[in-house]
Amino acid sequence: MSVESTQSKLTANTPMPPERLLDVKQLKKYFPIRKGFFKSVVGQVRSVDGVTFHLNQGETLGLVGESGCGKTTTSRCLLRAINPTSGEIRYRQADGQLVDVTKLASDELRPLRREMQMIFQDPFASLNPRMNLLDLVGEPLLVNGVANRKERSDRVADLLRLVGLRPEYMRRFPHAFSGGQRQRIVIARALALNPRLVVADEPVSALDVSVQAQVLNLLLDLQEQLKLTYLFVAHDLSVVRHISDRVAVMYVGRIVEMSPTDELFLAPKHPYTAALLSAVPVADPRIRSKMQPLEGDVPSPSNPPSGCHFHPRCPFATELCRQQAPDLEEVQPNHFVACHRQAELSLLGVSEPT
Amino acid sequence: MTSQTTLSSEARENVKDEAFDVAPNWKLVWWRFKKHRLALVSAFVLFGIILIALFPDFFSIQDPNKSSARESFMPPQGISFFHDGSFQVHVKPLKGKRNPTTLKMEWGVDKKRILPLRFFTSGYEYEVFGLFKTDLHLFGIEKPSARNSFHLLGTDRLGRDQWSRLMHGTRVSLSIGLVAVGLSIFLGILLGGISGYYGGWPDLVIQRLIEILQSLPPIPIWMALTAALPRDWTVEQTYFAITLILSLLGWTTLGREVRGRFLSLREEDFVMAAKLSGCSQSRIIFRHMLPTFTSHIIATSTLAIPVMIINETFLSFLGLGLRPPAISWGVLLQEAQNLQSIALAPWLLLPGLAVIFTVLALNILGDGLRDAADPYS
Amino acid sequence: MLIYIIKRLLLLPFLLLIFSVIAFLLIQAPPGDFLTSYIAELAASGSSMERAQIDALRALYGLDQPMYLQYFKWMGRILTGDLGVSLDWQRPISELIGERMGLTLALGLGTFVFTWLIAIPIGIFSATRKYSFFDYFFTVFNYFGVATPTFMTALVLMWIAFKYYGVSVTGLFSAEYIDAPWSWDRVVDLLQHLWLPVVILGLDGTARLARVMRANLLDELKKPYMEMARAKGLSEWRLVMKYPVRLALNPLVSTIGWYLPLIFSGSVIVATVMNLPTIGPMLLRALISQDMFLAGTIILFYMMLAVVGTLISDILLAWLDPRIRLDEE
Amino acid sequence: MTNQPLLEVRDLQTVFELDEGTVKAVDGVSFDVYPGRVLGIVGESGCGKSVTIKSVLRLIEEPGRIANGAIRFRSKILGNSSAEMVDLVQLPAKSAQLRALRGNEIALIPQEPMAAFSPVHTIGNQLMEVIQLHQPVSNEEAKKIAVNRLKEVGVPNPEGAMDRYSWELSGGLRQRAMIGMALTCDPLLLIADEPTTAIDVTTQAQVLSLLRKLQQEHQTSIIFITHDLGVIAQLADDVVVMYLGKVMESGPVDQIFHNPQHPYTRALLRSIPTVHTKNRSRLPTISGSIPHPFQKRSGCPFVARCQEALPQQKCANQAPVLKAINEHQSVSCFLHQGGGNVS
Repeated sequence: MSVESTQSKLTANTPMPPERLLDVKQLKKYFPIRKGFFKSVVGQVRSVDGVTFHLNQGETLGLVGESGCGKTTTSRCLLRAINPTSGEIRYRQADGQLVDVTKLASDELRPLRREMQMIFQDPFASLNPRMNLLDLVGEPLLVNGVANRKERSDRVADLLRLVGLRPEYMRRFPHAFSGGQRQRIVIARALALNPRLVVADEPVSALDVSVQAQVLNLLLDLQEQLKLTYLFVAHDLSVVRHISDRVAVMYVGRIVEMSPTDELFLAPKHPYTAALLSAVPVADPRIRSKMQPLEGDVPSPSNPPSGCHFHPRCPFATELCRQQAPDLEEVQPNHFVACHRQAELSLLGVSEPT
Repeated sequence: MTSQTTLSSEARENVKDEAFDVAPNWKLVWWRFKKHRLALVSAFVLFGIILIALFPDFFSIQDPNKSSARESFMPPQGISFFHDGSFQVHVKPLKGKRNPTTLKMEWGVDKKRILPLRFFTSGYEYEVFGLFKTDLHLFGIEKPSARNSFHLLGTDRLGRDQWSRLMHGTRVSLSIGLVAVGLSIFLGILLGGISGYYGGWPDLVIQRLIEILQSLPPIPIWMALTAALPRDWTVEQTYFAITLILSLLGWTTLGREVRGRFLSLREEDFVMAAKLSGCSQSRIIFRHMLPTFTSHIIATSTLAIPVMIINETFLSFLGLGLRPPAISWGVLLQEAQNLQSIALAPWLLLPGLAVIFTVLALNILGDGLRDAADPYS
Repeated sequence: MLIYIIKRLLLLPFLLLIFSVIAFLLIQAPPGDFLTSYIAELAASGSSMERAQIDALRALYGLDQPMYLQYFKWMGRILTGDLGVSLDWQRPISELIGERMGLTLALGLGTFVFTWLIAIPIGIFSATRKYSFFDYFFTVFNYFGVATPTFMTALVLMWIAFKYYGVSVTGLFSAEYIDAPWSWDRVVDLLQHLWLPVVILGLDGTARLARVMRANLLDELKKPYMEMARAKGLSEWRLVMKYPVRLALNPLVSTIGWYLPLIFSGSVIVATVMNLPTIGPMLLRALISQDMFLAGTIILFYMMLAVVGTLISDILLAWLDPRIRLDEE
Repeated sequence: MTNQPLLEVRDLQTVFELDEGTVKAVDGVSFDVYPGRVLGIVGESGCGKSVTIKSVLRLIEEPGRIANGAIRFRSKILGNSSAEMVDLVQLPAKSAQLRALRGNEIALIPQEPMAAFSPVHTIGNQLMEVIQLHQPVSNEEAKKIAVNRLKEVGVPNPEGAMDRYSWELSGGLRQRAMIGMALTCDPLLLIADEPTTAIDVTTQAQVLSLLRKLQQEHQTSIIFITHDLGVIAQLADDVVVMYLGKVMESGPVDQIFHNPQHPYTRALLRSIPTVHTKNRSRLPTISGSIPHPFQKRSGCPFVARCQEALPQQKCANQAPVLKAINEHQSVSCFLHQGGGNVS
């Protein structure tokens, strides 16, 4: 490996605040649209279109947005489950060294895989049905060098206990478990290698409501116990409010607002955030919202509107919004908004917690 | 019912919960397959056919190539079980008389005598896989001769024993099916796998290749290719050339299927999870991806074997495939190619029944396997 | 729709190019050049050819030139409509094929229509009355249909006809009409002969098609739009015919592409057994006598049928299924 | 409510005869739907809410069947007088009477409009089909009605939309078109089967406000099925809470949310996160998971997870029945059946 390339991967020379674990800058992921006999590229789906955010050590960042906004693609780019088109993902390794995840070759990713793990949305699809719990939870151990079978099964037993499952279940196959239990298995597998960062992609949205709370509590407990950092991807604002320290809101491939959770829910500064909040049906018949929903639909990322992507649905849009995309700016400490008119608007959030 | 309960509903019936909970995939498949009675019967029948294919000489009555002009076109002899009111398995000998006007042999039953049928009797000597020699046969009569002859399915033009030829044809026809499908599987998994797993330009090339091969009319191409085989090739050479030719067009279906599976599996969460756990590419392919569709490949292959068998039969029947002295079902049926031969000796069509029943059994088995193949669907 | 058809048509020359190369390679496949083997064959049978005639043929096919030049020569002649002369028959190939083309098409199309007319209703009936007696009956019938090689059916039927009715059901014409000019009586005679091969070939296809139709329809019957249609108050029969049958037909239509050419090429064997004056037996004879240019031309003809069949099914499918039509545009 | 109910479901039992035995998907469910009111049925997966409404529509297919109970509907076309109710269970499943009812007096809004529209027929074709099935109108008139309905449900360019296919429309528009189709014949009862589960939250808000608007304009009765308590709170007048095939509690929406009586309702309300939840707090949970529907059980279906189960295994051995505890509210729990009210 040449000296230059090493330097470009180790971006230690540019400063990153010490509390930061991850710094994402201008992340882009375009998917080509192919058509015809020779599968020529006829367009691009701009699934993630210049996303910038950061994660502090030990916190939970909630990433919310509606389907197709690019939140899942973003989360998969972080782990290099898919390769981003461009951008920078700087990560502080356990040894303190900074690496740019986007520039690592696939064999250089392996040590990083131990530090970053993922929890998937559908616990039925993310467990190989042909492997029992020992093999499933033990696989990360096996492929990362824990060859001793006894050692492995001890560790798997510990992990199962940690997520609230009985170690005796080790020989069972996933089909013996309910959705909630399966999600616990997925969590146990993600924790097998003592990761520092866990990306959770809608981990409770496939679960029954009476089971959701169990898994959310488990995630909170584990974070405290193991000092984990979470990127929590979700479409359900209630869940995000419950679990996140900070929240980033995405719309058509871009982050429109990012701030500490309570600030975002109580005093949103982007019209889309406000609209999203007002659209959530409140579980109280005495607070029947007037429900003046947004007009229109979420635009397609293959053909997004000009300027601010939200302008066709925004009640406050001006000519400027139509022509120029606003930058994500820090308007208050830790509160980032991408809106030309954020200073003049005063938007309604949700009421105080009861 | 929801998706997680369908599996249970299939498998929970006979099994205690605990056994079900720890049941690996093949057990779930077996539990499901077991319920398909007809497929079970087919598997049993096929087992018998495979035994014949493995030891054709053991099941034969006489040397399949032994011809005798005096025994030409003898009709099948049935097996009787009672003689003079007592149980004795025997056959009735035939007596030939030449018709003075047509000069054809006419065969009638010689009512005076019986020929007792012996089991595990000794007959002509043969070699088993080149390992040892024996003369043991499943059944036969003692001291066969022109006067005392036994032909269960009659004889052909050259007076060769149809039954023994059928037994030997089974070996060739079945193995052609198996080898050709084996080659197809190899090509299909290799090319389909490359195409589906790696994508990009290899995928593009392979896909176009599959499309072009699939739009070729198979029978004329096979005919042209087999007709191009040199006449002086040995039986073995022709045999392998034909399996190669059959699988050349046959792998595309499987290739497509494998490609589709890889494509969809690539997007599966559990494959991504394996990748993120740090699994190597080969581990992902062989531990996670291939096992999820091996049962499908087995089912599809089982359904592909009969197609190959029928195609070989077609080609040999037309005189383009295997040629005598090779014996296959198609070669046997070639004797019955025109109306004159059938009118004279309708029993020459009997090898066709072997084709039908084998294909039938393979199809039913394949369907049963396919239905049972995916307990997680 | 028009754009879609034009797009498909633009692919045609490309496919034909590939197929002509394949056909040419098949012509070249037998060891030695065909002329040499032909001369050897003639010599073996005692006759011989004039030196000048041999040289003329050599020059015509460019046999002493490199392979690609031979191909261009062949293609050049085909594109100008000159298909060459069959060595075996000593007649122009275009004449030979032309004579048999009509009957080949009649047999193929007849079989196709017969298959669809029988198979689709059986498929619908079996699927809507799943596990009924008829369903089982047709399932068994279909299994046997698939398992029985067509020539077996043909041979057995011929034998039965001969043994019990004393008739020989071969050929497409009675003796007195074989060389007669076309007349009404000749057509009637043709139809009297044609139905049996159509039924034999059709039964094979029917078994396959009915199975596919049944499976497709069963899939469609489970779809949520069925429940919606019932919730609208549609009667069962009407809704089955309007929605699932319509959708189950789509995948079948896409099979026309390979089924149509399969009928033509698949009829080779039955036509040989039944001694029908179609192109199939001519191909067999050409292949056996190594009359390779005739064989190559026939194979090219079959490939053209495949291309046309695919084109027809693509267009039909686009017409039937708006998803395909609109996606491609 | 002095009004007479439009629909009375009494002791409905729908069972599925499977290889391993009979599954009681709906096990003795009773509720009423009143004219002009919205009844919300809420429950988690496997609670039998979908099977309940399929039973009402008589769309249960083999191996399922309605084993017991009555579904009495005050039909205008089938009943002889306004006081008479027709028991739908008594009508043959494929009868013309039922067909005349479906799509006409009782209409369905399905969960996934994408799957419920045929992909090869235009929206217009499918809309006009319902109209002409139930009304003797010409093609032009049917088309006019259909266009008007599409306009009413807020489909932009309704004439153009008639010639489009369902997959050409966005999720929100598809569901609007579905609602338009359900309303074409001015049904007395609209059955909505989780109509917003498959769509995004801003679109869900559009659909919900549309439904609310239409419901008020037409005074249609609605049965609304969902697992989302928020949606129920926003839309329903009355609520039925189901768990494993049984009704746990039913009553006016305000009572259910602010004075829940059944331990399951109470636990459920406590355990769901809302946008008002305190940030990063532990939620009270319901322990365990929903039992497998094949599991044989006696007693209250919730007993294994219930924190308030009575001592001496009473709840485990005996099944409580749904009983009215006041004028509107009914509960199926022994806590309320000794007369002693625990709160």
